[in-house]
Amino acid sequence: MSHLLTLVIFLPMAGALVVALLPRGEGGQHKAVALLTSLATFALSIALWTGFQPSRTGYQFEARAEWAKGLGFSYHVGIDGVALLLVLLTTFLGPIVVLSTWTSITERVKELCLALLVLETAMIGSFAALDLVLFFAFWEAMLIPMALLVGVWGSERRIYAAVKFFLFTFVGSVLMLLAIFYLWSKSGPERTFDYVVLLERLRLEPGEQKWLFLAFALAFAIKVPLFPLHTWLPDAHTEAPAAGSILLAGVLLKMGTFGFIRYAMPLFPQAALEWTPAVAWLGVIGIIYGSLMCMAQTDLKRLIAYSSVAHLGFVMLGLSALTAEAVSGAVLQMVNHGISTGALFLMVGVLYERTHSRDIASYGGLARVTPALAAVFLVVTLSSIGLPGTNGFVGEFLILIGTFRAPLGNGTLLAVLGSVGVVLGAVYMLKLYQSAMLGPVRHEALRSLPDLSLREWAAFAPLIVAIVVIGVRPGPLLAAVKLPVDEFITRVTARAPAAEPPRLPRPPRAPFFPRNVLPPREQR
Amino acid sequence: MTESILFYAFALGTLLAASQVVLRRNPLHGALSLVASFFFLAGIYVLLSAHLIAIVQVMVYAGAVMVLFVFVIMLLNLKDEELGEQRVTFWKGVGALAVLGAVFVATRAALANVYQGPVRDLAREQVAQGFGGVKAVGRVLYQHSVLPFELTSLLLLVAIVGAVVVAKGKI
Amino acid sequence: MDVGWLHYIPLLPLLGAAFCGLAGKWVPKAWVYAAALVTVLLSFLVGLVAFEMVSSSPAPTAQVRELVFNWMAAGKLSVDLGLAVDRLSGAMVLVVTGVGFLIHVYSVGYMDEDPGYWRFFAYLNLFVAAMLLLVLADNLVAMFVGWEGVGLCSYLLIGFWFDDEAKATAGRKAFIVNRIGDFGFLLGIFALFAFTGHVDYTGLRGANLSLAQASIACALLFVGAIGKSAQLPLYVWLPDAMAGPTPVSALIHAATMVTAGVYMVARLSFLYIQAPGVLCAIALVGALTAAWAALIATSQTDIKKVLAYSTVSQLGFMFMGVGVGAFFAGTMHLVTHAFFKACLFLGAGAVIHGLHGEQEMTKMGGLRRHMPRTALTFLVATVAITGLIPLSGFFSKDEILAQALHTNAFSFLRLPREDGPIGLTWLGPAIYLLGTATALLTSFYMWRCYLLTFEGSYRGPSAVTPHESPPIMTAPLQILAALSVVGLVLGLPEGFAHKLHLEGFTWEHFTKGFFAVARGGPPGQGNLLVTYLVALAVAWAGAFVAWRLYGPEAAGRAERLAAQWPRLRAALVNKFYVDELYDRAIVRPLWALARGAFTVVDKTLIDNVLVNGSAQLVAGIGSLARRFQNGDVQRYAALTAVGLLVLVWALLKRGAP
Amino acid sequence: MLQVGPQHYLILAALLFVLGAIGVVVRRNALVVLMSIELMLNAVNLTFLAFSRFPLAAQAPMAGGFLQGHAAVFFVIAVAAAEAAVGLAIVIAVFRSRASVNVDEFDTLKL
Repeated sequence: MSHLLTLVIFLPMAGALVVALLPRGEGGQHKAVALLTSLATFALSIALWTGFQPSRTGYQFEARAEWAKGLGFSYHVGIDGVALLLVLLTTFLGPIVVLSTWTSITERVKELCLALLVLETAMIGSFAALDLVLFFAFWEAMLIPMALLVGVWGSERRIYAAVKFFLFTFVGSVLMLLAIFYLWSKSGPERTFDYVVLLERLRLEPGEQKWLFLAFALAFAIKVPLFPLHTWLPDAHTEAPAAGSILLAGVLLKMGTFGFIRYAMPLFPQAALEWTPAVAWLGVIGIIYGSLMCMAQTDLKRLIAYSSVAHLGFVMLGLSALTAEAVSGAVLQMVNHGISTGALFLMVGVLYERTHSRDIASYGGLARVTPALAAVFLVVTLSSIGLPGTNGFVGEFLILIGTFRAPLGNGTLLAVLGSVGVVLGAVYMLKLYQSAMLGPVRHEALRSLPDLSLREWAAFAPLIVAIVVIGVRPGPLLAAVKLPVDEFITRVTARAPAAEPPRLPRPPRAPFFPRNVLPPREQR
Repeated sequence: MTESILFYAFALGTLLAASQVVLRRNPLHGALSLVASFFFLAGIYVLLSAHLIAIVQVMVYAGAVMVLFVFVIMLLNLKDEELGEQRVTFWKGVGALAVLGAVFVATRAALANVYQGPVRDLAREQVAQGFGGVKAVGRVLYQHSVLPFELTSLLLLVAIVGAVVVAKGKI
Repeated sequence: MDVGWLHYIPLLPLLGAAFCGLAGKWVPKAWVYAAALVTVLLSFLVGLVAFEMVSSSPAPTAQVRELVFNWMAAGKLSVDLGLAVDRLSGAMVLVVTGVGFLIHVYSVGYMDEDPGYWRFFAYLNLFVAAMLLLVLADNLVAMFVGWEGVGLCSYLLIGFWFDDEAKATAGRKAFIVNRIGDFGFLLGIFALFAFTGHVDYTGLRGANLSLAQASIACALLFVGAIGKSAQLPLYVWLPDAMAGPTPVSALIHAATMVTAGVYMVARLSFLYIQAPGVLCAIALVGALTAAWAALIATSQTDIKKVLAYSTVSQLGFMFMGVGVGAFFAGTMHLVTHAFFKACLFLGAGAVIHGLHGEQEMTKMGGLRRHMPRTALTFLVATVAITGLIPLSGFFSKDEILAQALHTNAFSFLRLPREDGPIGLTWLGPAIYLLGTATALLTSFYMWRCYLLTFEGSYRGPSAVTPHESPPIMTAPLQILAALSVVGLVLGLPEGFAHKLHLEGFTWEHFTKGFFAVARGGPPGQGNLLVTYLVALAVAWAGAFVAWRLYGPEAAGRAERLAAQWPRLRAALVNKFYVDELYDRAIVRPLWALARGAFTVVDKTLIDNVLVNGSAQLVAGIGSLARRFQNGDVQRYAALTAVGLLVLVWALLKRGAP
Repeated sequence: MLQVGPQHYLILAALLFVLGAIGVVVRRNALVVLMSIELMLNAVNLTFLAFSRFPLAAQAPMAGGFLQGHAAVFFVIAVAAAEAAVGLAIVIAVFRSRASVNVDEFDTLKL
């Protein structure tokens, strides 16, 4: 029994308490506390990484405390490799998010810091929870600070966006709650919400599985977001302040994909197996459709928001391919997307703070004025389009290569279509980069823009380091997720009929190469 | 026999006075009728051997609360035209009928399934223990309901503060 | 043989790039130059050691290997970052670092006045590093890293002067067209992994592929080569890529990066011979591209555009070579082409430099007198590429053509026909004919280019006085010109080389046993003399026509000729309108589709109808319910009473629960 | 009929309650509404006391016996006093701003 994980979860909450006790007003004390807390949380979470044993199955750093025994739920936390990576991602982004607000937000600073810290606790808690009630509590707890971030510190249409975000997410989670109660009622004589126990005990009919899976999947699919449930995302991102966007894209969207890999699919394997083709197709549609949407945007943040739809489409495709390569790639891609899209939103925040415009046409030629900013933007852009050597490539590559050989019906076709997204990604991101950074300086006002400040460097530097390091040495991350991924696949495909060998497209017109005229293959 | 006569007299008085409360246009008349009604009710309470309650009824209700009402009525000093005419709208009619109906239905059901068993008269049985007297009720209050009793003090405090805050124009 | 120092070959230029890029702005100029040049030179030396080790080994497939680290492992997939030097990659390393070094030296002179020189050298060094990774990789995924890495550098360098919107666009176009090719390459890797479970060359060599599997994988990989090596139909980015500084055009868009496709096919020769149909397609694509680009090159007036189309055309020759199963011929042409095309580009750069940025050949002429050293080297390189007298280009190109004429690679292929299948044995000679015709065109347009630039009288504005470049720029030119001459040794015919005791230096001998042999068997023996004579005749004919039309005594013959076929002329000048076609057929519809889908599907259908529609439905129901919520307390009380009545009645009717 | 039993008291309470409730529903004057509420509360008190004297159950459900009814009445009176105080304060406050005590004119809290 280790308290480390509990400490990591609740340290931000403790910071929030300190912030709450501080007097209101200017002076940076709130942000300083928030920054220090999030830094400390990150430092602690490093201990999670070093203490984690990739070769051990099951959950590590488990902690359990009675909460409501009669009702069957308890405080039960623990992480496997997948959750570990996402917890690290969250704590990693924490200080960066605080830094991003440093000068851009000056109103209601105390409340802002409170919201950020509470949100961090809720996010880490959601990844670490091993009890469905606990998970749901953390899950819902994320909703409020996030909606506040959008609704209070957002731009013009913030209320609409916040309400839309809230309603979308809430509709899904209500269904999930019902499904959780149903699971509880089926959990045997001593009813329990404990995930580990449920996983062992549950014996569900295919019909039940189907509906429960759909209830869970809807909640998570909205969060991912899968096409066509994605329209809250551009609105929320466009209106949210940079900090909100970073967290939203960086961590909250992962909640959806994490939900699939942790809950929706392992709990209801048969239904999952039945529905994965549909999910995979939605993922592919998301990739291509999201890319097309990006091409049509004129608003900087909206474009990046749609690119999230495309990237998360990759993740969903990988998860539903159910091969070790693809699922590992999907998990890695969750982290990657958090880093590169987080960096993109940070970049947009930096630009917005300078010009107060999100219109792409109002930029141009910034590489001449602010070379460092342009260089950083380039690295982030390249990561987003998955250039080899950056983190984006490893994830997308593994997903696609795994999907290509996936046993599910149209794996090859799906991989081909998904690869189209790789091309389209380059199309819209480079177009964006050119419009914003290259060409002549389009407006005189742009000439006086300052380059990156030291604080902004401090926010970008870790992201860039992460982009390159994960791109070059993804090995340790992949090793950490190996066991949970294998377990996930065995569980979901366990009762499946034996996997067919990958189907080949038919050779083009047989008579073209008559076999009998081929000379014997030479020995090499 | 005496009890019956007294009961019917008090009941009649109560109902008459109560109906005046509802029917009288002038709230001051209503308030005074209510005081009368409370006095009659106190009589009924005595018939039920609730001596303490009867006293409290007179002192607190007819005394304190109704004085408050009368004060407010006089404070507002409503003119006749300010009272406005009494309109009986559709919804009011519906509401009144519904109230009547509900109580009628409930009462009829209660009377239809009249309780057949023996009716105990606790006032007779417990005369020795001082049924309804200060001592007996006090014992119940302080021995078995002491927490609600203390909370009542809190409630009253809150009501005082609340009343002051609400009624005072500016704080 | 496993060693621990191979990774220095790509790492050194990478470090140079990091230094130039991160610190270059602040440190003295000389440091930047030193860092950029020394790292490439050191890398060359390390490469030389490795090359010496493999070439001195008697086994043709000997390798020097290093496993740097395991890059990623998941499921069945395990990708190592492994490097291997063998005879092919060793030679490529030397070409890349050697020519790269010369071009670095040249750039010191060329980019000296540009304020972004440090950025330039950072990109250039990064390019060399990526290219070396591409060459050295011992598996497809690592190769893909270099493959896209060079694409990135190409993007950065084409758009080096990014203030110019057109140049930035050209860079983007290059990257995206390359990505389309890479799409095929990626799918090729996926397919090979799905079929064999391997992505490394060793594993693939031992894998057992069916004909269909091999064909699919090879065809997909070749799509990547089409993109990178600018073949039909994806060649359009290369001419635009001339927007970059000229040393870039020389290094990336002539000598090294664009030949990556040829290199890849040659490296995977063991795979490609299993897919004879794909080889056939490669040869055809190569031949058609060669002819197509040569035609366009005849009418361009921008000196760099001429050279760009010439590069496309020469790349076509290389693919022709590997397509007919003569992998050694294709790669040999790759090497010699690197020498003379780099020399040509750098010469063009010197001309442009000397004319203060003028690129139009119509405003040049007579430059031989002003810049004699440049003119001489350009002349040597032109002779080499056209084969007027047997220099390096003559032998390597002619080797390809001879191999095509006698190839057996297609001898067993059949085309289905109603009246029985017909063989494809005529394909080799047909490609030979097409190639020879292209050689004629090559000779014509290159001599036209030379004559317009260096001969005749100066036609530019008098304000500009052409001047010779500094020695730091002419020295690389001279070295490259010398290499173009010496390179002929590589292609000497076997018997002749034997007599001269140069056998050990010929490419054919060097790579004997290295490349896989086409399934139809090695090419038949023909009379070399005939093909040589034909080639010579063709070269002289082209040169003669060019002389007649564009020589000092041409007196406007070219214009008169052009006036006779105005349509053809316009089509050639406008590059057959391919860019316009792509724009109308692909680019604009795609963007229109994006915008249309956004307005119709996303905004209207999903957001307005589904999302806001459901919200409005709820609001509508709410406004109905709101009628009861009019703020009248007494109505609430009345309704409560009604509710009470119903409740009491119902409870009494049914009995209490 | 002449023997007064629990049902007589209950019927009286019911009638009183009806009167009060009708007053609440029908009268516009907020003060009268408040007074009607007092009537209803007293009707309830009456039932408490009636059942306290004539219990139907053999055993009192709560500790303290059937006299708990008296305690309940005591509390009701306390609540009624509090309610009257706050209610009247509200009436005064509203009268200040609206110059009216008619409940049907107070509808700004609607949706």
